[in-house]
Parts: sequence; structure tokens; C-alpha cells
Amino acid sequence: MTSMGISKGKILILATETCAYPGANSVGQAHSSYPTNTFILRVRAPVLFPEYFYLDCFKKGISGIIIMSCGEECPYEGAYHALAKRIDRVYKMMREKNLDIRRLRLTSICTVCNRAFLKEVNDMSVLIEEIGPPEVNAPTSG
Amino acid sequence: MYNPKDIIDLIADNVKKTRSPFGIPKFMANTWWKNASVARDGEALLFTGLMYQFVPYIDTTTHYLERYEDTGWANYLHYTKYLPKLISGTGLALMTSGKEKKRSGRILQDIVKILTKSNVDFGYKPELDDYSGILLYDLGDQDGFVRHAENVAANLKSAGIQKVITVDPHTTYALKVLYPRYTGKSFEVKTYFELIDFSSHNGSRRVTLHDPCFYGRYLELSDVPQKILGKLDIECVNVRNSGEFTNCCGGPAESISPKLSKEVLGRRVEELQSTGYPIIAMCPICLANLRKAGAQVEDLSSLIGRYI
Amino acid sequence: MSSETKPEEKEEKVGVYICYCGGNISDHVDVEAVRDRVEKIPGVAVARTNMFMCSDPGQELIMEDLRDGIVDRVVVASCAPSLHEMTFRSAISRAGENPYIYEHANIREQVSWVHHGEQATDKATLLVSAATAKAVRLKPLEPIRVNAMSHATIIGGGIAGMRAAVDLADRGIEVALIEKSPFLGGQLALLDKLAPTREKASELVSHLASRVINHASIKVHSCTTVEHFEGYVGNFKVGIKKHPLESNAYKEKMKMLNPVHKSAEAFIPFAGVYSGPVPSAAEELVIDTGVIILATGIKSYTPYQGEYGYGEFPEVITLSDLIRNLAENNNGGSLLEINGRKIKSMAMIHCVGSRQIPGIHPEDASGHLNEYCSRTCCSALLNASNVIRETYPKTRVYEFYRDIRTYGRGQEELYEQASKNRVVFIRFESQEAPEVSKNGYSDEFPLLIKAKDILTFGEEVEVPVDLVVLATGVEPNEISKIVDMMKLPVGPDRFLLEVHPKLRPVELPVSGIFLAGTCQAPMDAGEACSGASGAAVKAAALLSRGYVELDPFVADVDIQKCNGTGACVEACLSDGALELVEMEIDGQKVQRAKVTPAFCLGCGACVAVCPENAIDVNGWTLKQYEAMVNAIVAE
Amino acid sequence: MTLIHHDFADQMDRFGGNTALECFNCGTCAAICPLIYEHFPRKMIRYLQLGAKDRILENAKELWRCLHCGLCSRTCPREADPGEVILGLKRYVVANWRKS
Amino acid sequence: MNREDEIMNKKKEAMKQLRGDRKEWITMASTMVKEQRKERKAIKKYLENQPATVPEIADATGIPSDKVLWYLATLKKYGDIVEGEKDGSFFRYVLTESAPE
Amino acid sequence: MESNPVLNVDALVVGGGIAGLQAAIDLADQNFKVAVVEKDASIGGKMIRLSKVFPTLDCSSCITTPKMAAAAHHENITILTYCNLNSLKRDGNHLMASIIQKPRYVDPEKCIGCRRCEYDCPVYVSDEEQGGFSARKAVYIPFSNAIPQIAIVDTEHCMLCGKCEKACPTSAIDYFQKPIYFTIKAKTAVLATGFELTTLEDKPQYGLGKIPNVIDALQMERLLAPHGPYNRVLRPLDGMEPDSVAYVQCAGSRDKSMGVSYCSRVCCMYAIKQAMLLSGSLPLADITIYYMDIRAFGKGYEQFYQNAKAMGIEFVKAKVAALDAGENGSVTVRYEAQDGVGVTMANHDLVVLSLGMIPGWNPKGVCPVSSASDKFIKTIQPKISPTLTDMDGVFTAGAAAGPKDIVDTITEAGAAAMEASKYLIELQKGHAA
Repeated sequence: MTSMGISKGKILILATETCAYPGANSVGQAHSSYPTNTFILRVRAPVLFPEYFYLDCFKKGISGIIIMSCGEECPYEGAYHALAKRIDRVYKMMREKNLDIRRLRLTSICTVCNRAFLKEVNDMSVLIEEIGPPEVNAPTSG
Repeated sequence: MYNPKDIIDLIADNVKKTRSPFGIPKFMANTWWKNASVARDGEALLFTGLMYQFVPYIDTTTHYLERYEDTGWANYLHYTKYLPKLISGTGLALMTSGKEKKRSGRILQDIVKILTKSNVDFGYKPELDDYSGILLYDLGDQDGFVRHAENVAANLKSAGIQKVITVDPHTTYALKVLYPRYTGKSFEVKTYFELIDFSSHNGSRRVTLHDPCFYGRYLELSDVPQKILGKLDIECVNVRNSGEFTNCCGGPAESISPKLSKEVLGRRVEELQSTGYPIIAMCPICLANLRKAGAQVEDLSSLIGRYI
Repeated sequence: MSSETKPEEKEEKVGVYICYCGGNISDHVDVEAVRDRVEKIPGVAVARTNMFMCSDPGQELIMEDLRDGIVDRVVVASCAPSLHEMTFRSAISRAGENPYIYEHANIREQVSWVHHGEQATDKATLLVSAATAKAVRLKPLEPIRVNAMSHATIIGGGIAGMRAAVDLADRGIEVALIEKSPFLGGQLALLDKLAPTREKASELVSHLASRVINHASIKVHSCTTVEHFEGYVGNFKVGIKKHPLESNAYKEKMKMLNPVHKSAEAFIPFAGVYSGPVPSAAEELVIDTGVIILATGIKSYTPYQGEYGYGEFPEVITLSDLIRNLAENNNGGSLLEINGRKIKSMAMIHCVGSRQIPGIHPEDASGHLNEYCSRTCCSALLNASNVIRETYPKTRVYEFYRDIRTYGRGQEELYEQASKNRVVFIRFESQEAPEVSKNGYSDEFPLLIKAKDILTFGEEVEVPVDLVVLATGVEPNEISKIVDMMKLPVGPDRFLLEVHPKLRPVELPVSGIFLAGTCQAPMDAGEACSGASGAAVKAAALLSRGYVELDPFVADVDIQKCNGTGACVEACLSDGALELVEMEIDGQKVQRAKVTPAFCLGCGACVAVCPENAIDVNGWTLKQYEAMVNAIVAE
Repeated sequence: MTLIHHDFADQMDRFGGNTALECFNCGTCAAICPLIYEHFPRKMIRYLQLGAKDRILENAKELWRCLHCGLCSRTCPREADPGEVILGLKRYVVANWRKS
Repeated sequence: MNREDEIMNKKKEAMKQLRGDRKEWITMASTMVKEQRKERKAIKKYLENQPATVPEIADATGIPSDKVLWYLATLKKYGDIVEGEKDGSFFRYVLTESAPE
Repeated sequence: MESNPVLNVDALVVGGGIAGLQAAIDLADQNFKVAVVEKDASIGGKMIRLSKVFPTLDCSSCITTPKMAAAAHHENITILTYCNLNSLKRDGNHLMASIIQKPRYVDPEKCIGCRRCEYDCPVYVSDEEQGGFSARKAVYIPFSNAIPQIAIVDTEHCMLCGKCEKACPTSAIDYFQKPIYFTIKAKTAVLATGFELTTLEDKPQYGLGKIPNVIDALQMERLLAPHGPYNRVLRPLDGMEPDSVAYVQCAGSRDKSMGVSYCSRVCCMYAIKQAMLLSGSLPLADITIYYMDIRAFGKGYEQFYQNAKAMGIEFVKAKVAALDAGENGSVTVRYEAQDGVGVTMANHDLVVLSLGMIPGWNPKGVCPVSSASDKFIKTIQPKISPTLTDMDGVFTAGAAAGPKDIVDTITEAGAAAMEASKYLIELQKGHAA
């Protein structure tokens, strides 16, 4: 495939099906613009992803990841709590690998959180422009 | 603007004293029939309500009222109060030219011709032909109007009148709608053009009809003249505000504020002239007013009269 | 990376279908360029475009390719999946294929409406490419079929709850109707003559309530609250608790129960229809049910102390107070009498507690503003004004309003009738609300209302009055416990939020739970009944087959890889969804994980913790996500 | 400040044109009136609705601007007959003048 | 006469009959189409020289401007012209190369 | 009655707009057989012709097409387009509907919707589907997302030149097609006959449709739709991009001088919606809404209205008394500015009339169902059974029973389906007994 015009570092967004994904659509309905280097994956619950998934993403060249969860409103009771604990472990692993932990954000975005959504993507975009692409050396996956 | 109270008092006083709003005795104003061949007796009574006859006097009055309206020193000299009084009655009659009076008379004479041609069985009795009192009604002098109307209606009734032929919208409205409501006396009222029954083909032409408010809206008669003119090969070019939605010529405001009247008139004339065809009026007040604005206008009866 | 047992080396044939959306997409994304690029991705058999992919010809394109065997996986790139994922899945079904070989790329809400220029086209390409990567790894799935009980539980015994109960029972479905008070009728029972037809509320409530009480298929649980909730569509369990009268707030109303009438079906004015004996002791029960209809209704807004003089002057009352007074006192005189005072002149103030504006109206104790229109107050107020003017011709009525909203059938006539009845209307702007104060001019009228009247060219108008009536709006009932238990979405207006106001107006995201009446938004009785019947018909359709098909997106264990550590069972968030079972493999008794699909939420909590990657969620596998990431980072 | 008289509208009955309260103040009459004059005639109708007697008498002269052409009544969306209301007010004012 | 001819002839007869029945409509449509061809041609001819706005085309061809726009919208729909640059408050319309007629 | 072919169904739905389709789907989902009779050549009703819908601003097409497709593909639903209902009468336990299917002059079995006929046809005919702003041909497919995608010949404008017949790859053109008469035998019926708008000609003060650049709201829907006639908002007089657009509310409602005294219920909201869409596509344009009362009564409507105000859309409280042609194609709006100087004339480049809703169908002579004084179908228990008509077993939904917005229409359609299904169950019980 031809080299894409999207040259800045890429941001992966894991957006929950019930909250953040419709929230992103609501931003679309409002025709509010945001950077193009953002890739939203629809997930049922981000609790699905093991620790190594995040590290692999950085290894593959993703510059930043925003988890947009439902937060405490999560339809899967207890999932958010488990997720938060997991992300703490991911942060630990990132530090070990000298990865700036600001590259990974755990947030809650609701279906009408247009402003919060825009703030998160813009902040992350500014950050990765500032700190450049990630460098990961050690193998990670189990 | 003149104080309506002064005008109302004056007119009410005039009507009370002379049965004419302008204080002009009937014998002075109503002379047209002397030169017309019109029978006295008939199945229906031709009832002019004297409106056409008054037109020349109204013109004169307005001319003066207009000159002094809203001028500061006029006010100072109390003209606003006294001027209306000054220009009424015999004084007014003397200031009004005979030519104008004749012109009004011709319209009524044409109407007689038209009715005759249509084989209408009618007659004219000047002693029964009275002012309808409509101006008092319009001005809100309800008591004055009712008093006058009861008088007129009683007169007609005692003369055994059932059918009445009218020639102007104001008198028609008064007799057809207001008299039954306020005097309890009803007549069978028809305008002269509702009785026209002849056709003529003299090559087509176009005119613009100015529907008077009372015919167009209150009495919903505006389709009648259209049809009659159609029978004479005359096409009516309608402006947007016509028929039920016709616009006022401004005439009724003359006595209170000639200035206002003139503004309204200006707008209406502009609309009517936009068609480019001659204007046809069917109300003495509209006729006089449109003429004053310099429009090419004539009365419906004059137009039809030419086709006899 | 652990070794991946690749399925047989069969090349998946993905069909990619890209929508113009009539310019919505194609104005910013070069759809043909995306098509050209995507066509070259390995695994893509064909890539096509259409003006409206969701239209019949668009769907036909896909179906033809499936029937011709050109493709066996489908990616549609169009609007948000919430709009059309189902549309395309059903098209695939109609073409005789499994609907789960489908993946959706959202290039409208998340591309063409937020990005412009070349980058929009590039991003669209990447998203389609990612969807394709996932599609290649999709496998056909079978929906999970669970038996559905032909039983509905309706929460709320107001007009909507009763309407839905009768509808479903008549349709042959067993119904449990749960009402927290001893009375049926809800808010409607607190009204008298209804706008615009002046039908008696008591008659309407009595009519429906008697059908409810006498219906063999309806069981009414009065004085009952919902305490517990579990299960899934077709097989919910609702734990309820019956309360003796001491424990709730209906004692006052119960006092009005004439001992003679202390039987079911008696209508108590301004309370409702008494539906049976009050339990003498608390009692807990569990109802097994197939669907749940929420008809939890509304309550009246309570003005704050001092709002238009409320609580400050005894002459300031609410519309509910007035309605009750009108119904109960009929002194037959030419002047209305309220609390012993003859009312020569009275004011009605619209929009109290409705259409509140930030910065103008104060928030309530919990920080809320009622920004919505309460929909019913204009007509109710005009109706009351008409009744007053027609019954008490000497009582003058002034209405202070912002907009008269007589939108419905027969309502504009109500407004006109009020005008004919010589009610005087005074119009104010929200930022210059009328002021109610003590009348300093004379003793004849205790209060004076001052308002800047738009209709009088912005002049200040002063009206001396004996009485001020506030048209209080409505607020949803407090049901946070149910909301939490059932995980229901609530809108910014605090009313329950439907899935989509037009596509699915009476449904909630939780399958099998429906909305009826005013718990969704303010409505009048007719609209609430419409909504209730609309919910009932959806419930009836769901239960008519005796079973419900659930999404097959549940956890799936690879027995070959599983070694029975039990980490997944520990991580599982849904009771009963995962357990370790004993089984024999190669002659050895081992422990392996087992999924009970109907209980599995498909959240994937188990997926992340399995050391062997032996468990995954069907349709949302980790491998699929990894492939999508690979597609996104590909250059 | 406009002072309200509760019974004025009823008192107007005997002067006719008692449809003033049927007007919902849309302004069609004012805008359609051939006079094109400020708020006329709605202004007078509004004062009548409120029972603002003093305002009507203060501005009484304005009533006689009305040409009684009836266009407002014909186009009134509420059929409140503004033209007749004005005529009724003229009668009220005349009666008032005569009384004093 | 073979069977096919027979069918053809029968159809011709039927068409003749149908044409007779619908004579009034056909005459009206034909007159209209003639006029439309003329006007469409004039518009396209003017556009051959330069992209133009509706008022410019109306001035040049004498066709009322609302009708010009109606033609342009339709020509655009069937692919004969495209919308070009904006000039003040008006858009210019450009003839596509493949436009037939 | 002649021995017409008979189609046996459980339920007949009259009208294939959003109300009819929703009622049909809700009945069919309960396993009842349904026939939908639609007078137009496509189902979808008024909704499929709109641009976006309030207050969510969803694309109307995107919401309607799934329902159209769901109904069209439902195994229990038969869609019959281009059909007139001649009569609907009770016959014992059944309703008998006599139907005439108008000839399309195109064989529906053969037509593949390729539109080659349309491209080759030489006749331009003003396309009402596009507000008359562009043309279609004398043979055409009604609109791009029509269901079914079958061409029709407009015989009134057809020259019988034979070009379409030559162009058709499947020989689907049939100039000799005749109307088809048939009967539907049903047990219950839902009347979802919708609404029409009053016309631009109905109020002389608004120019009788003769003032250029005065259009109605449905025409504006087309101008705003992504596949509209100009693909953008232009003045129909001369293609100018308007700098100032005005909405005249109650231009066919709450106006006894026009014979419509009721409120049409949706105009406030669609005007606000269009104004918002306009301010999106013409960011520099001034947009004014002349109104008497803003009736934003539905869920999320008031907030929508407040948003519009915040966006800078100007709301002027006045009923517009008259419109006149102004200079350079502008339109002069005459109204009384109530808190200002009084009578005011304002000029706008484009004026949109929010016309009123009137019934789309009159049952008189066709079906013994009564209309109320507002001429919409009379409902006999508006509070507790809002969809009941005075004919046993016949129900009504949507704008057929009074003006209604889409949300209320869809809910009510469900309610009508509920009543109809209860009626069917009662009948079954009766038979079983």
C-alpha cells in the first residue's frame, strides 16, 4: 500500500460499544474536527485486553493509546475495577521498558461527552508530537 | 390630524339640522334628476343616498383641510377647531364649482340609462332619496346614526318602499346590513350593476378594477362587475389586492387627516397603475380620491354607459 | 508468541462495499480512491461503491456477490454501525449466508464528518483495511437461542403500566404489575377533567384499573417495590418486596378509604383505584419473567421557597392544588372560592419548573435544571382557566406565559376557547419573569403581579389578584435503585433514555427491557398509552415465538489449550457464566473451563487473564484486534 | 406602567366589537392595515384586553385613523374582527366625550 | 407473412391505436420537447465558450433565470455539466467534455 | 363484485409511510401476515423525502431506509405500491379491500432498475420529488433510494417515441399495460394515510405562489438534502447563494382566514432544524424565524430550540402579514415588530413558508370511518386507546389521525399494531370457541 498521508504518530483508541464509541459518533454528528491520526476500535469492554497487548501495540509503532471506557457506568459490573488494576500493571511494565507512561491513558467517555472526547484526543496528539514515536526493545508477548 | 371630536360634533350637528353631513340642504345638492328622463314610479326605488352628489363638496372641504393640517400656526389660530366648521353648509356649497357638480350628476344619469336599457322597472323620488347616515356610523356616533337611520327608514317604509336600487357601496351596506340591524327595518336592496342585463361586442379592451372595500369585502360583490364587463368584451386585469382582499383608497380618512388619506391613496394608486390599464372605480369616494391622485380613472357606470 | 494453529489454508474472500451516503461521505472522502486502494489488499476479492449502500440496490450488490460465491466475508464502509450493522447482517442472511461474517467500517461519523481533505481519504482507507483484517478472521456464528417465558413484569401502575398490562394480557401473556402504592392510576388519578375533551380522569383510570384487577392473566402487586434483579432476556428474575402500610407514605390517602369501599376497584379521588388489601407484614417474592416494561412515571415539580411567592404567600398555590380545589369545591356561586377566599381575579403562571435556563433559573439541591418543556401544562392550565371562566363567570383569569404550546389535537381550540372566555394573556421573556408581591395599592386584592409584557410593547403591566396558580412542570420519579440494578441509561434530563428516538423509541440497550409512558419524557395520557402499547407490541413480538435469539458474542473455550488453571473463572464478572468442570481427555480426568452462554456478558474479562490464550469472545477475539492494529500501523 | 381594570372588557359589550379578547396578538392587523402605522390597530385592542381605559382615552384620537376598510378583519387568523373592535372603541370614546 | 411479422404488424397497429388515444398528450409533450431542445441547446452553446453563472446565461440566451437554473440542475443530474468556481454569490457552471447533443 | 384475484392476509395497512411500515413490521414480527398498500410508486412516505430529522439531526434517509428494507424483505409482509384503495368495507368477520394497481407501463418482474430508459428519454418533466427545482424524465425511477427500484412511465408527458423501449436491456417497457384490479381480504386494518401540506397558493397575502424565491418547507428539505436538486442551497430564481433566509411560521396553521385553525405541531421544530442545517451550509447567512409561539414540546426539543438561539438564529415574534416581491429577487416580509417600532418591512433573499398539515386521505365514499371536524380520522378513545377509529377492527396511526412528528408517529404505529394484534387474537379465540 502507498504511504499514507497520516504521518504523525498514530493514536489507538479503544472505545466501548455502549459509551465511548457512540460518544465519538456524537462528535461526528456535531461535525467537530480532530486530528486524523486517531484510530477508534470498537470494543465491548477493554477488560478483554491483556497487559502485553498494549506493549505490543507500542512495539508495532502505535505512539499513544487512549482507553475510552464507560468508567463507573460500565455495564459489566466490576470490569472497570479490574481494568484499572491491569492498567496500573501496564504502567509498571512500561516504566521498566522506559516507555513514557503518558502514552497510555485510561479515561471514561460517555455517549454525549463531546468536549471530553476532543480534549483527550487533542492532548494525546500534542503529547506524541512532542515526545515522538516509542522505542521498544525487549520482546514482550507471553 | 384634526380632532375627531370636532369633526364628529360638526357632522352630527349637520345631519341633525340638515340631514346632510356637510350641512348642505338637499335641494342644493341633489339636482341631477332634473336633467334626466327618469320615471317617478316603479317597482323599485332608485336610492342614491346622495353620496355621488356630495363628492364635489367633499373635494372642496378636503382641499382646505389639507392646507392647514398639522401646521403649527394653524393650531395657534385655532384653525384646527374652527376650520372644519367654516367649510361646511352653504359656504361650502358656494366654494364648490358647478363643473364638478355636473360631473357627478352625469354618473347618476348614466346609471338611469343603464337600468332603463336593462328593462328594470324602477322610479326615482327625490323626496325619498336621503343620506344614509353611514359616516356617523363609521365615526362611532352610534346614537346619531341610529336616530338618522330610523328617520330615513321610516320615511321609506311609510312610502311603501320594498325594493331599493343603490348606486354606491356605502349606502348599499347601510341599507342592506345596518338598517335591519339597528332600525329593524329591512328592504330588498340591489346595486344597480347587479341588475344589468345586456351585452355588447365592440372590440375588446382591458381595465383595472378598483374594488371598494364595502363591495369587495363586506358585501362580497366584486365578482359581479367582472362578469358584467366580461359580457361587454372588457377584460378586468386584477391587481393582487383585489376582491375580498382589496386595499382601501384612503378616502374615508379625508375628514380626519387628509395627509394620512393621501399616503394610503398613493400606495393604492401605485398598485393599480402597475397594470398600465385605465382604472375603474365604483364608489364616489374612491372615484374622487383616485382622480385627485391624477390617475386615469372613471366610474363603472360611465364605462358601461358608453356601451349603450 | 504462542504457536497459532492456522485453519486450513483456505483464502478468505472479502467483499468491501463503500458508501457515498449521498455526499455525506463522498464530499470529504474520495470514495473511488479508497476503493482502488482497498481492492489491492490481499484477501479482498472485490471492492464496490454505491450512492446509498443501505438502499435496496446497495444491499442487492452484496447479496449478489454472496450468492455468486465471489465473496464469503463482507465489510461495509459507511455510517456508524449503530445505524446499519443490522441492516447489512440481515441482507447477508437473506443471501443465505451466516450474518456474522460481517464487519463494519465507520467512515462517516468517524471520518468524513470530522476530517477533511486527503487525510480523510487516507484514514478511511486504513479503517477499511483494519475492518478487512478483522473480517478475514471472522467465523460464522450461530445465535444463542434461549427459551423465553411468556410472562411480562410491568413496573408502575399508572396509566401507562395499566395500558401495557391489559395489552399484553389480552394478547395471551401473563403479567405481573408492580405498584409501590396501594392505588392504581398514578399521576392521572391526581387530575380531574382532562384537557382538551374534559373526560373525567377518574373514569379512565377506573375503566383500565377494573380491567387490570379482573383480568385472569394479570397479577397486581401493590405496595411493592423492586429490590433485586438478575437474568437475561426471556429469563429475568425480579425480586420484589411487599410493604405493610406503616412503612410507606400512603397512610393519608388510605384514610380516605371509606370502610364500606375498602375493597378492590374503589376509586378514591386524587389517589386512584384501590387494588386490594395492604399486606400486614413485609414479604419478599421473586418473579420469573420474560420481559420487563418500565412505567415508573413522573411527579410534579415542587417550587422552591419564594419562587413566585410560593411558600411566602398563602395565596400562591400549584396547578395540582387548584385542580383539586376545583374538583372538591363547587360552591355554585359566580366567584371561585379557594380556602374560604372569594377569588375575583387570579393569575396563572406558566413554565414553573420547566424550560429553565442556566444562569437565569437556580439549580435545585442536587444541581439540576429542568431545561425541557413539560409538554402538558399549557393545555392543563388553559383547561383549568376555561373551567373557571365558565363555572365562575365573575372570576377574572390572567395567564402569564412564554409560549403557548397547544400542539395537539383539540388543544389550539382550548386556547381559542380561553380567549373567547376572556382570559387575558400576558407574555414575558424568561429573563424578565413576573414578580409576585404584596399589593401595596389596595386591600381589595392581597397580591400584585408585575410583568414586562411583550404584547404591550414591553410595558410593565400590574395585575392585582387574589390568587396565583403556578403551572408546575413534571420530573421523572426517583428510580435510581432500579436504574442501578438494571443498568439503565438516563438522559441529561434525568428521564430514561431510549436506544434511538426514531429507530427504537421504546427499547433500552438491555435486551428485553422496554419503556412505557412518562418515565421516558413528559406526555399526556393519550401519548403515554400510545407509548405503553408501543412497548407492549415489542414485548409481544419478542415473546410470541417462545424463544429469544441472543447475540452469539460470548466466551468460547479452546479445550485443546485450556489447562484448567481457573484464572478465567476467578476473573469472570457474571455469576454462573464460567465454571470449572471435570472431563476426560485422553483417558485422564482433568478440569476444564466451561461457559454457560446465556449468562455470559461477553465482556472478555476472562480473555485477558488466560495464560494459555485458551479463551476468547466470539466475534471480538484478541487475534482480530491484533490484526486490526497491524493493519493500522501498516505503511 | 399599565393599570388593569378587570371589568372593562365586559363593560365594552354594550358598544359592540366585543371580540377583543379573542385576539392572540399576532400583529397581522397592524401589519396588514393600509395605514402602516406603528402598532395600530393592535395597540388599541391590546389596551382593551387589559382594561387599560386611561391608555385608550389618552390615545383616543388614533382610533379615527381607522378607515373601517375591514382588511384586518378579513385577514385576522383568529377571526377576532379587529375592525369591529376599533369601531366599538370609537363608540365608547364618543360616549365618554359626550358624558363629560 | 411469417409469424414474427404478424406480431410486429399487430404491435404496430396497437401502437397506432395508442398514439391515437393519447394524441393530446403526445402533441403537448412533443411541443414541449421541441422548446426544451432549443433552450437546452442555447444554454450549452453559451457554456461551450466559457463557464457561466445563471444570470449570465439568462442574459445571453433570453431564457428566464429560474428556467436556466432548472435546466442546469437537470443537466448536472444527467452528467452534462458540473458546478465550477464560485463568483460572488453565484456559481459558474462548466460543460463536461462528454456532454452529448 | 367481479371475481378479482384475492389476496388473503391477517392485516391490511393502508399507507406505506413510516407509520404504515412500522405498524406492518410490528404485526409481522408477531407472525401475522400483512399487506401494505401504497399509492405512490415507492414506499417511504414523507419521511424518506426529508433531509435530516430533529432533534437528533440524523440523516432521514439513514433512518427510513432500514425500516423500508425491513418491511420490504419481511417474509410476512407483502408490499403493494402504486395502488389505490377503491373501497374498504366489512363483510362479516372480514374486511374486503378493493384495490386498483395503476399501470407503470414497466414490467415489474423484468425491470432491474438500471435507469437506462431514463437516461435515453428526451422529455424533461419537472420533478416534484425535487421540489420542482430540477427535472426527471417521462420514464423514471422515483428517487434514488426508492423501494421498489422499478421505473414508471408518465404517460401524460410521454411522446411514445420508443427510445426507452430500445434502451431497456430486459424488455421491461410495456406501453400497453392495463390497471390491475384485485381484492385484499383481511381481518383487521390500520389506516396510516399520512398528511399533505397546504399550498403556497392558499393565502393571497403570501403571494399565491407567484413571488419568486418563496418556497415551502418540503422544497427546502430537498435543497438541504445531500442528493438534492442543486446539491446545495441556492435561490431558485437565479442560483444565487442566499445571504438571508427567513421562515414564516404558521403559514398554513392556526389561521382561520385560511380555514386551518389547528396547530400543525411539527413546523416549529422543522424550521429550527432547517435553520440549523442552513447555518451549517451557509455560515455567513442571516437566518430569521418569524413565529407566534415556539412549540418545542417533545423530548429534547426545547434544548434544540435553545441551541438554535445560541447559534445566532434570529427569532422574531410576529405573524407575517404579507409578502411582496422586493428588488433583485428579494422578498419583502411585512410584520409588526411588537416590542419595537411596529410595522416593519424586512428583505430576505429566500423565504420559506412553514405550511400546515392537512389529511392525506379522505375516507368518505371509500370506507365507513369518520373524520373529525379537523378532517383527520376521528379517534374514539383518544386517551386510553388512541388508535381506535369508529369502525370495528380498523385502527389508525400517525398523521392520518392529526399532525404528528416522527417520534410520536412511530410510537403510535406500534400502538395501532398492538390493538390490531389483540383484535386478531380475539377473532381467533372466537373461531376456536
